[in-house]
Amino acid sequence: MDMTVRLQVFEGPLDLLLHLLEKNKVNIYDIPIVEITAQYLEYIAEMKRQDLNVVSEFLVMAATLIDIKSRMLLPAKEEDAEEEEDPRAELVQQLLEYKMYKCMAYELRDLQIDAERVLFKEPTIPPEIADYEEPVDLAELVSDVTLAKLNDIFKSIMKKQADKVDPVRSKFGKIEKEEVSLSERMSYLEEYCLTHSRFSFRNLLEAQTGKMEIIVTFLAVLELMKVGKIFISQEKTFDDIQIQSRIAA
Amino acid sequence: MENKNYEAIIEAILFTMGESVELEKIAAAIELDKKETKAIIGRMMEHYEDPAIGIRIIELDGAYQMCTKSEMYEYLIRIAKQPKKHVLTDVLLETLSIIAYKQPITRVEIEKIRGVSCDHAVNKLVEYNLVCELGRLDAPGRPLLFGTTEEFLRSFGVQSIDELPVLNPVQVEEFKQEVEAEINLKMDI
Amino acid sequence: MENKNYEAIIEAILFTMGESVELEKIAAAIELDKKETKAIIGRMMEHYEDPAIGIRIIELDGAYQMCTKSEMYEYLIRIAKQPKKHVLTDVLLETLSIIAYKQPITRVEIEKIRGVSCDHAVNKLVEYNLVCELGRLDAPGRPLLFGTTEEFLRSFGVQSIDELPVLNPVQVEEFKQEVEAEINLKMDI
Repeated sequence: MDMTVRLQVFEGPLDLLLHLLEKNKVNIYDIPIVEITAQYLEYIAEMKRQDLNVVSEFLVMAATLIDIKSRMLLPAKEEDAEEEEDPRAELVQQLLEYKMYKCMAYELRDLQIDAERVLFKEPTIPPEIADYEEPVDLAELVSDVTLAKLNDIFKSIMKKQADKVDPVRSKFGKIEKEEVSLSERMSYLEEYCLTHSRFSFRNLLEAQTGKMEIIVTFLAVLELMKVGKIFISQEKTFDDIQIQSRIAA
Repeated sequence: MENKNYEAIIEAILFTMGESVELEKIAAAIELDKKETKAIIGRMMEHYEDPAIGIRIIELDGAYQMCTKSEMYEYLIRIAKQPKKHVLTDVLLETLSIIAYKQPITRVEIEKIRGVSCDHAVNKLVEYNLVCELGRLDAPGRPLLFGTTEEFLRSFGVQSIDELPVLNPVQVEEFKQEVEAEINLKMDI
Repeated sequence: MENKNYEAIIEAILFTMGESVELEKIAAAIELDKKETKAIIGRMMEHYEDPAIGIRIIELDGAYQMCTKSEMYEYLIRIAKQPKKHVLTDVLLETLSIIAYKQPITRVEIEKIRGVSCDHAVNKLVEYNLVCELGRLDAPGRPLLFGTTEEFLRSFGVQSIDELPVLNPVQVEEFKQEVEAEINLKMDI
């Protein structure tokens, strides 16, 4: 699908936006926000099908566009229409700045092409001179750096590390395809209920192999309870929970 | 010792070292002050522009380096090997141009301009020695500050970052006027 | 093209090659025959004897090489002798502290902690003999492991790395967080 190829060209939301403006041959200062928003959303809807990770960066811009669109659709009050800033102003500024650097990037590329035609020379230091080596004076180099300072530096780096890491989210690991689905678990439980009119919640969980299975099974129990397909009871706090099937065999 | 021989010494130094040599070091070697040394090198640079000479001296942020003239390239490449160069993708170039014009700059500021995260690009540029850390910003989290290197100047053939092509002053002005006319916007670029 | 520009090309070739280049190759590059080329180089050699020029061309067995005149040696030594400005920058200090406390450690691990390439910093620290290679990690790619040197201990006045100011508070905190996170995940039904 040619969409795939085209989508990968965009370096980011601003890049995509600039592309849309150029494609529509519209002025950057007078963005037809309604059309552009629609087109932008179309693109990211297509993207979503490809790679959710990439899309996240584009979604913020989508929200901004929609916000601008809604603000522009609102009728401006007569009296303050003059002073009121165009809702697009900030976006225009951002687009302009981005476009400027994109433009400078091309200039840099030209400079680089010229500069590549210049060759340098490896040092050819005669051995008599090369053999002479000024030793690094470590005492002077280290001079006022103390161990305590080194320790402080290390601590602040490690602290920065810890700050960076969201203690909860960092443990989530990669988002993987859910291996046990809730609906799957539910139908499994329903089937089980057909043959077992009463069973232990603890035994049920113990029969599960992984953490994910336990969690999903637990959710399935809650769900079936809600729809009234099972009934649960517990004698005392911390006692085993008994599950009763309400599904007729 | 007359001036002429200073030139010979500087020539020998720049030739031998191959790499860039700071003005300070050259001045110390020839036992002249920096100003005098700079003047001599300036004269040499002019003299080297003679088309009968195939090499030239370039200035890089207060250091000097000898290199071939670009007109010689087509002949040179028949014998000499082109040093391995890094291919700069659009992302890398965009990031590099932001760093070049806005240095010192943090990752977050770059991301704000590009609208996308830039970790990978910045790391690659550091790896290619086009960008380096300039220290940390005195702000919460003490983020790293980045700037361009001497290798950047060399690779793009500019003497110093002040010599980078100007951010199209004409265009900026045009933009501003248009905008002011159209939506009464205050531009701050 | 007149003679003069042949000289410029030959100059650029000999300069950038640094080593000796065979007459044949030079002739091929400038598209002249060997005899003519040799004549041009001969004239250049003469011209280079001018004391205002610091380099010369020497002939070695049918090949030519550009080199500095020996009269220039004393100045070259002065350049070499000039103590390089060695400074432990923030980047170096941060990298050093990570290596000191986390040794043996690979480049990749250092980069992970600092969030930016560290090749340059590690190389500098190795050059300063504060850090050395400790071998290779038994992992894919067999990356180099780095640690601090005896010089490091001497410079900081400690007997062994065990004497480094305790990092336990930091580590303990790390472990605590890990354990807590672990516990939070345990299902407690």
